[in-house]
Amino acid sequence: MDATLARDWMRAAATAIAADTDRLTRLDAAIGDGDHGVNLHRGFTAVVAALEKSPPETVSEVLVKAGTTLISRVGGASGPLYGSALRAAGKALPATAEVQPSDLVAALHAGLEAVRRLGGAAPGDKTLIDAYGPALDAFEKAVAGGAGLAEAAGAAASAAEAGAEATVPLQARKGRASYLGKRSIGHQDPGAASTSLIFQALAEVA
Amino acid sequence: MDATLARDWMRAAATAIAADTDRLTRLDAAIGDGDHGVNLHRGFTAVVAALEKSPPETVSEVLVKAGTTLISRVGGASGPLYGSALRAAGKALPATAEVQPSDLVAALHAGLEAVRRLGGAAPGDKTLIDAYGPALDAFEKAVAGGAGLAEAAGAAASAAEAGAEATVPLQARKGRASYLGKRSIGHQDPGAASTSLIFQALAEVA
Amino acid sequence: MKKFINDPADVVAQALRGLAAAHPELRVDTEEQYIVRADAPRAGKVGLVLSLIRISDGGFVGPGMLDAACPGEVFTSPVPDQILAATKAVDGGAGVVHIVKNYTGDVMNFQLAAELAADEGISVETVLVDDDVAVEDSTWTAGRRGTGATLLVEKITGARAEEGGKLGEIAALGREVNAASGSFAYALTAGTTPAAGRPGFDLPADEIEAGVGIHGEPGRRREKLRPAKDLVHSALDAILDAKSFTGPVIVLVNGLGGTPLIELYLIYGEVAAYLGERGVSIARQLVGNYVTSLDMAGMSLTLCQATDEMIRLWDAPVRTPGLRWGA
Amino acid sequence: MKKFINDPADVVAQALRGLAAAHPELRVDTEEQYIVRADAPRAGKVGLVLSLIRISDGGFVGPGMLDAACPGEVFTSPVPDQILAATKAVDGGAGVVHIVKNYTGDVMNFQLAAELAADEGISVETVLVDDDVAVEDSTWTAGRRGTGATLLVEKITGARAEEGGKLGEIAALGREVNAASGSFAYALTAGTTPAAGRPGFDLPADEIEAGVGIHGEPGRRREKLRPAKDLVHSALDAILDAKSFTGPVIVLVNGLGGTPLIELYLIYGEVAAYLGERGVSIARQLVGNYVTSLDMAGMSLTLCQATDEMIRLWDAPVRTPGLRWGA
Ligand SMILES: Nc1ncnc2c1ncn2[C@@H]1O[C@H](COP(=O)(O)OP(=O)(O)O)[C@@H](O)[C@H]1O
Ligand SMILES: Nc1ncnc2c1ncn2[C@@H]1O[C@H](COP(=O)(O)OP(=O)(O)O)[C@@H](O)[C@H]1O
Ligand SMILES: [Mg+2]
Ligand SMILES: [Mg+2]
Ligand SMILES: [Mg+2]
Ligand SMILES: [Mg+2]
Repeated sequence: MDATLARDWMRAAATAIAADTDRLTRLDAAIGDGDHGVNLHRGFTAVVAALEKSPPETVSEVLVKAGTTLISRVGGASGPLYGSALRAAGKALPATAEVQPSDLVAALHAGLEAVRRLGGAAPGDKTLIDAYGPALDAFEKAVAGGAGLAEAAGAAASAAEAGAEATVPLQARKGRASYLGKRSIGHQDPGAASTSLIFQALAEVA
Repeated sequence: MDATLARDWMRAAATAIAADTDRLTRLDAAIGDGDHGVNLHRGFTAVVAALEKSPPETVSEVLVKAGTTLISRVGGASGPLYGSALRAAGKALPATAEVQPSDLVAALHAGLEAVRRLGGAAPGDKTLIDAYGPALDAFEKAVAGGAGLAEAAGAAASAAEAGAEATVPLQARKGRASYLGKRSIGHQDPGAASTSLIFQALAEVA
Repeated sequence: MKKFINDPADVVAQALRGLAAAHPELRVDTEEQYIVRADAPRAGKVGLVLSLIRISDGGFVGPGMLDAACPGEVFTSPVPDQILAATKAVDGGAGVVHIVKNYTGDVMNFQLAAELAADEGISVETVLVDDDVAVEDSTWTAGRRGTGATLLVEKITGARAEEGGKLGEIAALGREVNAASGSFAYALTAGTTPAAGRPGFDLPADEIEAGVGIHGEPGRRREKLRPAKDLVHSALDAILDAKSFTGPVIVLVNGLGGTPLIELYLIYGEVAAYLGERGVSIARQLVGNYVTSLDMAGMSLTLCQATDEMIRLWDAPVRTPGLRWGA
Repeated sequence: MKKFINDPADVVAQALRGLAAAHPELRVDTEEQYIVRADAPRAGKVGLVLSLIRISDGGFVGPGMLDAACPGEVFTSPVPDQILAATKAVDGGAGVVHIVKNYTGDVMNFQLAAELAADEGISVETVLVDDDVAVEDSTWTAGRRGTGATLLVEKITGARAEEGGKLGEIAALGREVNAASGSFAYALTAGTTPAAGRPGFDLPADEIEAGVGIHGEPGRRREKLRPAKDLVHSALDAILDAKSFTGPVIVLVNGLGGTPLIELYLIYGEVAAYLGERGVSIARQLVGNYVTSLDMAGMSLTLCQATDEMIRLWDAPVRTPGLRWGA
């Protein structure tokens, strides 16, 4: 992956989120406060603008800039979480023009770690982690098996989607949905849904 | 008419208004503030209670007491108007146990006069006067033609109802409905409708 | 209908009991249904009594504003007995001013009460408030309604009465404030009275009522919903057409009960900008849900072309549940 | 959706412009989106910054209460940049207290901002408000939400900061007030965010949400509508079960934005009666729409078991658009 591809990824993520803003917001209205789609749409629109204004030269810088932009433009729970994940992932990458799939495995681990540190959620708490975790596992396994970026990203996207769907029967233990207690059961977690979109975007451009 | 019949009249009016509270309120919601049925229901319930508590001996006293009660319990436009009408009518009657239809003609005139003095409305302004006026005319004509109370009251009731219906195409020039301008056209005036109920109540008991 | 009530027939009385409990500095007569300052009557002070048909107005009783208010049933003017009782409760020998919003029912009930008060030797002056420019003031109507300007009349005359102004002067000042005021209101939704149990009118999802009053009645006309900026311009145009104000004005951006502050502040931003464009200077402003119509989502704009004296009295201390500053 | 707005994407910024115009005694940075007292920073005074996601909270900035507030987008916590900018604007060298309602987003954004402020040499203490007893405080949830008690924390710590209280003391006092407070809320209708354009949830005509927060989210459970008296009893039972208050308490009867005062006063009447029955004495009370959730028709009850010192500070002068007395 080079900086251009990383920028394409962010752009594709922005496009996917723009198309699904309403769905994400509806998911959040059911068990949260109904702003998740709007939050991420605002954030990724800003990310694309920031990356276009002064295009970074390395994947690392692309992800750090994307994360910083999300932190300073989104607010809510998703801003710091997605922002910190992208920043941590970027910082974990070498400052080279090109990065390898194995570098990305390490970067994605750093991102997940940042989310867990900041939000304190565990797998099964019905958060974006429940899509992120399986996606990372699948990506890692594919890379370990010798797959290229495209193939690994495809595996991650499928796993993320399955993970997001698997949040439906869970009871939320973190974030706003946890206030609903048992009533959170039966709805997909909006953050898991948007995480799935972001991995799908990677699979698309890879 | 004696005091007992006068009390029966007020009771019958209360019953009719209770049954039509919702209709009167709906009429008032269309071109006013939606309280006319509730207002008169509260008022006539109090009238019946007051007359039962210490039953007056003369028709005059019945009507004065009914009017006073309406004034002190209803509020809004209809309280002072109906209250003053009944008080004026009662005061215009002789203090005898029995009063004649011709006495009632004079009393009803005094009542209408009180409404006009207080509210300043003219016929055709889309107010209760548009039912009261025709009812009084019919009552007077019948009495002049030698009719008894029952017959005259029946004529008054029909005229009141026709008068109330004839308010539908009028544009209101007095009361709350006048704020609507042309939008008041096409709706029956709630006060005219309740006046018609009161004359019908007289025809019932007479 | 969903409301926090117990029995639709008993809402006003129960709310008054709550008001009494919440505000020991007021005296609430739950029998006769009126609210007075705990220190009423004050010898030599002109008393101010408001015709009031919403509990929130009870919020304007206290030092520097009203001496008493008497709520009728919801959207129904109070009865003469009530008004008389309140008038007697606040008369300190210097007479009483009745502040009456121009509605047929209010006018008639206060007139009867004033006659009864006169019989008991109390001097009563009446200030009729009729600021709503949505209604044409002609023989075709019951005249303009009293709306947002009521608050201005109450505040300004209340301050002067506190200073010791005499009966005739207070009444003249009240009439002056009223004449110098104009208002216009829009409703997004109808309010629901407890007794009726359903909204006063139905309004499609993209339509609003223009020129409404404060008793849940429909307006002069139905319009398509437009951006707040447009509505503000139309409302201010209507006021400035009817009354040729040049400023300084006191501005009231008022919610009708169900309008969140975020919208009222947004509206005030548009008001300030447009008055600037039209060359009308702003002396003072107040933004909030003050002169309300139950849970109606709506807003009214009121402008008052203020003299220096009015501004001085507007700034004077006031201590009531609904309006308080300097005390 | 019917609202008095121009563009759903631009509501907060435009409302802030209106707030700035209406309150020249505040300074509004429309670029960074924060509101500060015009006299900030005051040398030697501890600054109080609120995580705020509703413009109406901007109403609590001023002498005796908050030094700054920073609104995020509607129902979204502010971003660290904004919070940092506000923190810098109010730091007079004595440090800054962040009053943070306990929501994942608020907590994380404030945490990031506090780290940035520390990098710039500003001492920041955080007071987390989590008074909503509807939420079980367990590992099964994100912890109790911050709701009505926020106003009490702001008022009481704000008064002490005005008197010259030191950073650690103010933070400890804020935590003490929070620990001494409990709240419970009911919603009759869902609010509508401008961005979403439709109500957050659908509620049948005879049902309500029990245990809601202040961001339009559904509650712990759906219930049939009951008389106000019953709802008040259930809410107070929930608070008194969670926190064993005996009084004296400060009571807040708070509307969620679309609830008329007549209902809030009726509710207060029931609250006063029931606390009397349960032997809990009332020291102070406040009734109105203060800690709101856009146009949601709903109400929350907050009790705070108050010390003499808290009551003294509650009574101290405050001069903000939303709360004002003694000044
Ligand atoms: N503690 C947490 N750890 C990980 N993810 C979380 C946590 N809390 C919330 N989230 C994620 O954030 C999403 C909500 O984001 P968003 O709606 O933008 O923020 P907010 O809840 O502040 O309105 C949830 O669907 C969930 O996936
Ligand atoms: N000036 C008036 N003269 C005669 N009748 C009037 C006048 N104003 C109003 N009314 C009558 O009163 C009725 C309304 O009564 P009601 O709804 O009880 O009072 P309010 O208008 O104060 O709510 C109208 O339908 C009309 O018939
Ligand atoms: Mg959300
Ligand atoms: Mg009516
Ligand atoms: Mg009425
Ligand atoms: Mg949010």
